[in-house]
Amino acid sequence: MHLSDFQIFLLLTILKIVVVLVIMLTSVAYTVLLERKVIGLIQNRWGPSRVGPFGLLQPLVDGIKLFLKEDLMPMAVERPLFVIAPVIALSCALVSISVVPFGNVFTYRGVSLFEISDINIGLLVILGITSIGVYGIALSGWSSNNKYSLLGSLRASAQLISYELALGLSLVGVVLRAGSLRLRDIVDSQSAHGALSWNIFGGPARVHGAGGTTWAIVGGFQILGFFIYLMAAYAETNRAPFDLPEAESELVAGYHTEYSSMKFAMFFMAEYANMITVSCVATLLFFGGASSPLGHLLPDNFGGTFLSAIFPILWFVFKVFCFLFLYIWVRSTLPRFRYDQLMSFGWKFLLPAAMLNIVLTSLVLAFHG
Amino acid sequence: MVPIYYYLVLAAILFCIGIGSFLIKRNIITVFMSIELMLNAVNLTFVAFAHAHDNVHGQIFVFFVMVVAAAEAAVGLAIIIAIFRTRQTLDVDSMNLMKN
Amino acid sequence: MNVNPIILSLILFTPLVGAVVLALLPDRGRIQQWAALIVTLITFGMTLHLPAHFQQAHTTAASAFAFEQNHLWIASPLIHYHLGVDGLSMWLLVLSGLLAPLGVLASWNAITSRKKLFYTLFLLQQVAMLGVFASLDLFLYYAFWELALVPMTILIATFGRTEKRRHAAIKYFLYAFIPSAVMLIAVIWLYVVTGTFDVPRLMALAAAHAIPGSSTAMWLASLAFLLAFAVKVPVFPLHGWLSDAVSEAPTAAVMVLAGKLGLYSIVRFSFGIFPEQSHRIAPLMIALGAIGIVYGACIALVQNDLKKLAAYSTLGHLGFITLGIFTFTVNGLDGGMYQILNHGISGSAMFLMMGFLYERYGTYDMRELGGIAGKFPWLVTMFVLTALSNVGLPMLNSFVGEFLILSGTAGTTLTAHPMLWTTIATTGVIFSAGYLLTMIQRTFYADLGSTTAEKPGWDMCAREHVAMWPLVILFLVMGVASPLFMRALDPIGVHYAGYTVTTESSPIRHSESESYSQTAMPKPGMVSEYASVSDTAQHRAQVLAAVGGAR
Amino acid sequence: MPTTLSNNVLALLPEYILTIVGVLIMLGEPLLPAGRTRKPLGWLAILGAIAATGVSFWQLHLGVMNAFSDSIRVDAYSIFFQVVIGAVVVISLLASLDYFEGNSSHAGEYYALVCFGAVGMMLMSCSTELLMVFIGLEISSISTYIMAGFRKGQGTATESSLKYFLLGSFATAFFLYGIALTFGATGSTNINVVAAALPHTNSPVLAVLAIAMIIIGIGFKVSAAPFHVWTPDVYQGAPPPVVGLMSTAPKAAAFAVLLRILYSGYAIDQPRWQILMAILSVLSMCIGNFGALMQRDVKRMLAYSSIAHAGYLIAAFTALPADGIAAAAFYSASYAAMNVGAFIVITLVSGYSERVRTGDDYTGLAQEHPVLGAAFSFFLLSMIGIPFTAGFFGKFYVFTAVMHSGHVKLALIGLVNSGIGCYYYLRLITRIYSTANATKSSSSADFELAAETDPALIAAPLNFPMPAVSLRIPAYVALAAAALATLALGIAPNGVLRMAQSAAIATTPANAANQITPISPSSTLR
Amino acid sequence: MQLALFIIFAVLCVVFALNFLFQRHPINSALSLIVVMMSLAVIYWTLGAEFLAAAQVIVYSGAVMVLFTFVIMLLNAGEEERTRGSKIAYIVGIPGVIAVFALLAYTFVHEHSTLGMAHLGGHLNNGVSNLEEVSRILFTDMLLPFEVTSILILVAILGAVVLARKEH
Repeated sequence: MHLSDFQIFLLLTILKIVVVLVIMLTSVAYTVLLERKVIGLIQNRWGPSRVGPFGLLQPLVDGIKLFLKEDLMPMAVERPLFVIAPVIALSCALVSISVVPFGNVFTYRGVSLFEISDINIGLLVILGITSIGVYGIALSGWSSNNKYSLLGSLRASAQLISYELALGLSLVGVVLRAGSLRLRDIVDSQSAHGALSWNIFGGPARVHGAGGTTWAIVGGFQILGFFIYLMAAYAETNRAPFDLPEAESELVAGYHTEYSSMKFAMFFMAEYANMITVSCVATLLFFGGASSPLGHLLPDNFGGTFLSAIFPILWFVFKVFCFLFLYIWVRSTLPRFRYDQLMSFGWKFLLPAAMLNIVLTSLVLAFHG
Repeated sequence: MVPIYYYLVLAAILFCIGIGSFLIKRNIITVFMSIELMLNAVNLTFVAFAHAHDNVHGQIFVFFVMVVAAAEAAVGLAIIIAIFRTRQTLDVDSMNLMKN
Repeated sequence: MNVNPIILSLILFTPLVGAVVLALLPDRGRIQQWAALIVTLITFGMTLHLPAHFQQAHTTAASAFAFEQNHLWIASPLIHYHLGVDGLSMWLLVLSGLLAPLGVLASWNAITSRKKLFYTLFLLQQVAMLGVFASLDLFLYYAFWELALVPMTILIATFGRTEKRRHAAIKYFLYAFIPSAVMLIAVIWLYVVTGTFDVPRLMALAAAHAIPGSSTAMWLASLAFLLAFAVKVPVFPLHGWLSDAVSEAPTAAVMVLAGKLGLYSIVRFSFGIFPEQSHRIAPLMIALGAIGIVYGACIALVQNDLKKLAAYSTLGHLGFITLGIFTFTVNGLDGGMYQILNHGISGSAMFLMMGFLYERYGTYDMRELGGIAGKFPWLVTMFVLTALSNVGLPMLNSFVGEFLILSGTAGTTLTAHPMLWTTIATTGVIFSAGYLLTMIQRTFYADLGSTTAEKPGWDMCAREHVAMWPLVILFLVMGVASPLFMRALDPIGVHYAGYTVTTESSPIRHSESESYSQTAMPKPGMVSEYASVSDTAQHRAQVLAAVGGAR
Repeated sequence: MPTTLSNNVLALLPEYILTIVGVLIMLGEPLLPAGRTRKPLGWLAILGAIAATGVSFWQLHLGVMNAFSDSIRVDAYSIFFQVVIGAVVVISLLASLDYFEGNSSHAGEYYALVCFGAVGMMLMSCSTELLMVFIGLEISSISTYIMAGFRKGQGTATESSLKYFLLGSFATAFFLYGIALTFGATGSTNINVVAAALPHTNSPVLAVLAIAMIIIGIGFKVSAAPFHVWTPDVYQGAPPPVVGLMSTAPKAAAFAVLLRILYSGYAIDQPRWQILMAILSVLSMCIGNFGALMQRDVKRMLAYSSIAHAGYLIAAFTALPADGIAAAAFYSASYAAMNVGAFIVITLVSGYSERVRTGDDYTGLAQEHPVLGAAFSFFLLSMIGIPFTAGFFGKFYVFTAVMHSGHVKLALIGLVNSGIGCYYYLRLITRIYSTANATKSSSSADFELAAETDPALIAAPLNFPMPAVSLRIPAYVALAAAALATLALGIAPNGVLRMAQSAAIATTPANAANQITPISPSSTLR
Repeated sequence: MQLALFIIFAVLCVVFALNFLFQRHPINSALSLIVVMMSLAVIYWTLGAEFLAAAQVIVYSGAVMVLFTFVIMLLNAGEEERTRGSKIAYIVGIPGVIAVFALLAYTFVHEHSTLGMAHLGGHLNNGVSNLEEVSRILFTDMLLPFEVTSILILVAILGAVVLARKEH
C-alpha cells in the first residue's frame, strides 16, 4: 500500500491524537490518585490503599463508579446547556494540549512525532482555548438553576477573567525573549545551556559564537514572571488556595452541585487536565520544556537515536510531575482566600507586578539585546 | 481557491443579520450583541480585503476594532447594569420614560 | 468740525449705546423714562442735522446719496458697512427720530412694570429702523430689516394688552420672517450673480440692464423682494397680522409698527433693483392698493374697538400709498413718498391719542366711551384735528399726499383703466371720512358711556401736550409748506417715473416690450422650475458667461 | 524650541496636554477625601483645556505638520476645529463646575472624561488615517456615552446613556463598514492615499458604497435625519452641561472628519455624494423643524433643533469645495457658540434635579432671572437666524455657498425651513418674556411634571440642594463667553471667517483649489 | 480544501447567526454568537490571518462574550417578549435589511472579477507567519493609533467604574 504525504499526515495525526488522549486521561486519573495519596501522607493518613497494590487501581474503580451511576437530571435545569457545559469544560481542557511539544523534533516523513501540531501562534492558542473554558463553568452554574451553582459560576467567571489578564501578561516577558509565539521556538530559545538558559533562571555561561567562545549572561531571569504565572494559573484552574467557586463550606459545591455521574466526572477530569496543561505550559515557557537541565554536559546524541528521542520526553514528564506535585502540596498547605482578597490580589498585586515584569524585561532587552 | 467575494457576501449576510436583530431584538443585551455581530462582519470584510490586496493594514485595522469592541463592551455592559439598577428591566420597549 | 461723514453712524449708535446704558441702569423710579427720553432726544437732534445740511452734502457728494460712509466690513463674502441717505430716507430718519421721544412720552405712565425691558427694546427697535433707512449695503440692510422684527415681537409679547399678546406676537413675527427668509435667497442670488451687495452699484447695474440673470430668475427675485416688503407694509391680502398686532401692541410700539419700513423698501429696492419687474407688476399692485383702501375703510366702519378701527384705517392709508407709488408717475411717486411721511405723523398721532384715552379709561371699546367732549376740550380738539388730518382735509398734511396720488393714478399709463382705480381710491377717502367722523361722534359726543361715567378722567396734561403739539404743528406745516419737504423727495420720484420712459407716453421701451409680453406673469410652480434649471451646470455656465459678458 | 522638537511632539501637543491633565485628574480623584469638593480638579481641567486651545492656536504659526507616518496632519483646517472643540470644552467645564458639586460623588472622573473626550475629538479633526479617525471617534463617543449617564440615579439619564450608546455603536459599525469598503476599493485607509488611488481603482462601485456607509455612520453621529432617532431622548435625559458639550464639540469633530473624507478623500466622487448630502440635508431640516414644533420639553425641542441645524450645515456639502468647507467650518463654530450657551442657561435654570423642563416652566423666566432670560432669548434668536448673531451669519454663509454652486432649490428649502423653524423658538422666547401665571404655583407644577416623566425623582426630590447663584460665577462667565462669541461671530466674523477660509484651502486637494476660489466678486464675475 | 473549510464554517456562521436572531433567550443568543465568532476565527485563519484568528478567540470569545454571558447571568435576563414595538421593527426592518443586503451583495458580485481569489494562508503567509509584519507595522506606521488606544481603554475603564459603581 502506498500512501501519499497527506494521507500519512492524516493517519499520523489521528494516531498522535489518540495516543496523547489516552496518556492524558490516564495521567488525569493517576493525578487524582497522586493527590489523594500525597494529601493523605501530608495529613498523616494513608489515602486510598484498598483497591490494588497501594490503591493503584483506585482511579479505575472510581471511573467505573462514576460511569455506572444514575445520571440525574434535575427538573428545572436548562437541558441543552446543562448537558453541553461539562463537554465544553472537558474538551477545552483536552484540546489545549495539542500544541504542546513533548520532546525534541523527531520527524517521520515530514510529520513531527512528539507534538500534535506545531502552530506558529501556539501560545495564543493555549491562551485562547483556556479562555473558552470559562463557558463550561459559567453555563453549568447558570443552567443548573440553583443559586449556589450560579454564585459559584459567577465567582468562577469573574475569577477567571481577572486572572487571565495577569496570566497573559506574565508570559509576555518570555515571548519578548523568544521573539516568537511558537512553543517550539520558545523551548529552543532556552535549551542551549541547560538550566542556566531556562527562562526562569539566568547566569553566566560559555557561549560559542562567531568570535570564539566567550562568557555571557544567558537565561531569562523571568522568576517574577514565573511566580505571577504560577499564581494566576492556580486561580485559572480553580485550585486551592483560589478554589472559591467550589468552596464546599459556602456554596455546597459551587457550579457542579447539580451534576452527577459522567457529567460530574467530566468536570472533574477537566480540572485535572487543566492542571496538567498548566504544568506543561510552565515547563515549556520557564523550564526549558523537553530540554535537559544539564545542557551540553551530556552530548546531544547521548544514547543513540532512540534514547535521544526518549530522554527529552522523560525530562518533560519529570518537570510536569514536579509541577503537579507542587499543586498538590500547595493545596494541602494553604487556606482558601476570601473573595474580595482574591479580587484585590489579582488586580492590585498580580496585574501591576506582571506589567512591571514586562517593563523590566523590555528594558533589559532594549539595552542588552 | 475561493473567490474573495464569497467572503464579502458572507460578511454582508452577517452584517445584515446584525442589523436585523438590532431592530428586532427586545432585550438590551441582545441588541448590544447584534452590534458585536455587525462588527464581526466588518472584520471579516477587512480580512478578506487585506487578503485581496495582499496588504496587512486591513488585519491591523481588525485588531483595533477588536480592542475597541472590548472597550465598548465594558462600557456598554456597565450602562446596562446601571439601567437595570434603576429600572429592573432589560426590555427595550420599556425604555420610554421620555416619550411625550 | 465736519460731522457729515460720520453723522449717520452717530445716529445709529446713539440709541444702541443708549439701550446698553438703559440695560445697565437700575429699574427704579423714573430713571428709565428719563434716560430713554434723553437718548431719543439726542438722536432726534442729530437727525435734524441731515435736512439742515442735505443740499450741501448732496452737492459735494458724487453719488446720488448724501452723508455716505463706506467701510469694508467682511472681505469674503464682500460686505461693506455702507451708509447713506437720499431725500426719502433722510426724511424717514428724521421722522423716526421725532417719533421716538414721542413714543417715550406716550409710554411715560402707560408702562408701569418692567420698564427697563420696555425702553431697552424700544431703543433697539429704533436702532433697527434707523439702520434700515440708512443702509446702502444689501446685507447690512437685510440685517437691520430682520433685526427690526425682534424687539417689536418681544414688546408685543410682553407688553401686549390682552392674553392674546403672545399669539399676536408670534403671528407678527411669522408673517414677516418667512417672506424675509425667501427674500434672503433673492439677496444671495443677487450677490452670486453680481458679486456685490452695494445698493448704488446694484441700482446702476439694474438701470443698465446689466444684472446677469435670466428673466425668470429676475422675476422670481423681484417677487421675493416685493412679497417680503408687501407683508411688512402690509398690502391688502397680506395684512393678516396687522389688526392683532396693532390691537395688542403698546402705543409707542404701534406708532412705528406698520408702513414706513415696507414702503421705503419697496421704493428703494424693488424699484431700484428691479425696475422692469416692478413696472410689470404695477397693475396688480395698483389694484391691490385700491382694493386695500376700500376694504380697510369698509372694515373700519363696522369696528367697535378703537385700535382695530385704527388698524384698518392704517390698511386703507397704506393701500393709498401703494397705489400711488406703483403708478410710476411723478405725481404718484411724490405723493406716495410724501404720504409715507404723513402717515407716519398722522397715524402716530392717532395712536397717541387713543393711548391717552386708554390711560384714562382702560378700554378701546367705543361702546363704553362717549360723552366726554364737553368735559375735556383739549382732548377732543386734538383728537378731532388728528382725525381730520387722517381724513385728508385740505390745509392739513394728508391732503397734499392724497391729492398727488389721485392725480398720479389718473395719469398713469400702466393700467388700462386709471380712472376706475382713481374713482375707487376716491371713494376710499370718502369712506375714511365716514368712519373717522363716526368714531369722533361715538367716542366724544354720544351719550355718556359706561366707562366714561364711572371713571373721572382728566384733560390733557403737560406731558401729553408736549407729545401732541409737534405733530399738530407738523400737520399744518406739511399741509401748507409741502415744497419744503418735497424738494428732497422729488428727484427720486422723477428718477423712477422717468426710468423706462423713452417717450413720455410709454413707460416701457418698445424693444423690450416684446420680450416682456412673452414673459407671462409667474405661476406659483415656477419657483421649482427655475430651481431645477439652475441646478444644472449648464445653466451656471450660462450665468457666468452672461456675467463675464456684462463686465 | 520648534526647530528642535520633532513633528511627532509638536503636532499633537494639545492632545498631549489634555491627556496628561486627564491622567492627573484621575490620579487626583482618589487622593481627595470622599466628601471634599472636586473643584480643584475641575479648575485643573479648565486650565488644561485652555492651554491646549492656546497651543493649538499657536500651531497655526508652524505651518502644515505631518506626523506619525502621515496619519496626522495639522494644518489650518484641523486647528480651526481643534480651537472650536477646545473652546467648547473650556466653556462646558466652566458651566459644569458647580453643577456636579455636591451632587455627584465622582465629579473628578467627569473632568477626566471631558479631557479624554476632547483628546479624541481633536485627534479626529487632525487625522488623515481612517484608523486614527476611528479611534478618536470611539474615544470621544465612549466618553460622551458615559457622561450622558452621569446622573445615574435618574432613570432618564441612564436611559439616555443607553440609547446614545446603542445607536452610537450601531452607527460605528456602519462607519467601519465604510472604511472597510474604502480599504477594499483602494487598498489603503489613509485619506491622502485613498484620494490618490481612487481615480485608478478597479472597483469604483465599492467606493460609492463606501461613501454611503461612511455618510450613514457619521450621519448618526451628527444626528442628521433619518439617523436622528436617538437625539431627542439623549438630549432630554442627559445632564444639560453635558448636552451642551456633546451637541457641539463631537459634532464639530464629526463634521471635520466628514468634510475631510469627502472633500479631500473622495473629491473625485463629489457629484455622487453631493446628492446624498442634499437629501440628508433636506430631510434633517424638515424633520428637525417639524419635530421641534411638537415638543413640550425644552431640551427635547433643542434636540430637534439641533437636527435641523445639522441639516443647514450639511447643506454646505453641496457647495464647491472651498466654499463648502469654509461655510461648514464657520457654521459649526457658530452653532457651537449658541448651542453651548443655550445649554448653559438650561443648566443654570433647571439645576441638577431638573425640575424645570417644559416650555411652560420657562414662563416668566425673564422676570425672575433677567440675565438668564435675555441670554436664553439671545441664543434662541441666534438659532432662528436673526442678524447680528452667529446663527444668521452662519446660515447666510452656508446658503451663499450653496447658491454659489447653483443649488437654489436647496437654499430655498433651507431658508423656508428656517422661517418655519422660528415658530418654536419664538414660542419659547415669548414664554420667557411673559409673566408667570399667578394662579399655578410654578414649582409644584414643575414637580408634578418631573414626577410624571421620571419616577426616580419622586423618591428623592429634594435631596439636591441648589447652590446659591453667587456660587455659580464660573457658569456665568461661561455664559458671557458663549454670548460674546455668538455676538462676535455675528458682528465681526472676519477673523473666524478668514480662519475658516484658510482651513478650507488647507484641505482642498490641489487640483480643486486651482479651479475654485472663495466666494468673492472676482470669482463670480470673471 | 479551502473551499470545504469555507463552506463548512460559512454555513456554521450563517446558521448560528440566524439562530442568534431567532432565539428568544439571551443566553442562547450569546452562545450562538460565540459559535459564529469561533467559525470566523477559522475563516480568518484560512485567509492567512492567524494572529487575528487567535485574537478573535481570545478577545471576542474569551473576553467580550464572557462578559456578556456574565452580565446575562448576573442580571438573570429572561426571555424576551414579542411586543408591538418589535412587530413594527419586523415590518420596517426586514425590507430595509433585505435592501441593504441586496445592495451589498450586488456590489460584491458585480466587482467579483477585480477582487480575485483567496488562497489558503494567502500571500501574507508564505509558509511562515505574518505576525512579524503585523507587529512591525503596528509599531511603525500605526504607532499612534496603538498608543492612543491606551486612552480609549482608560476611558472605558473609567466609564465602567463610574457607571457600575453604586452611589453611596
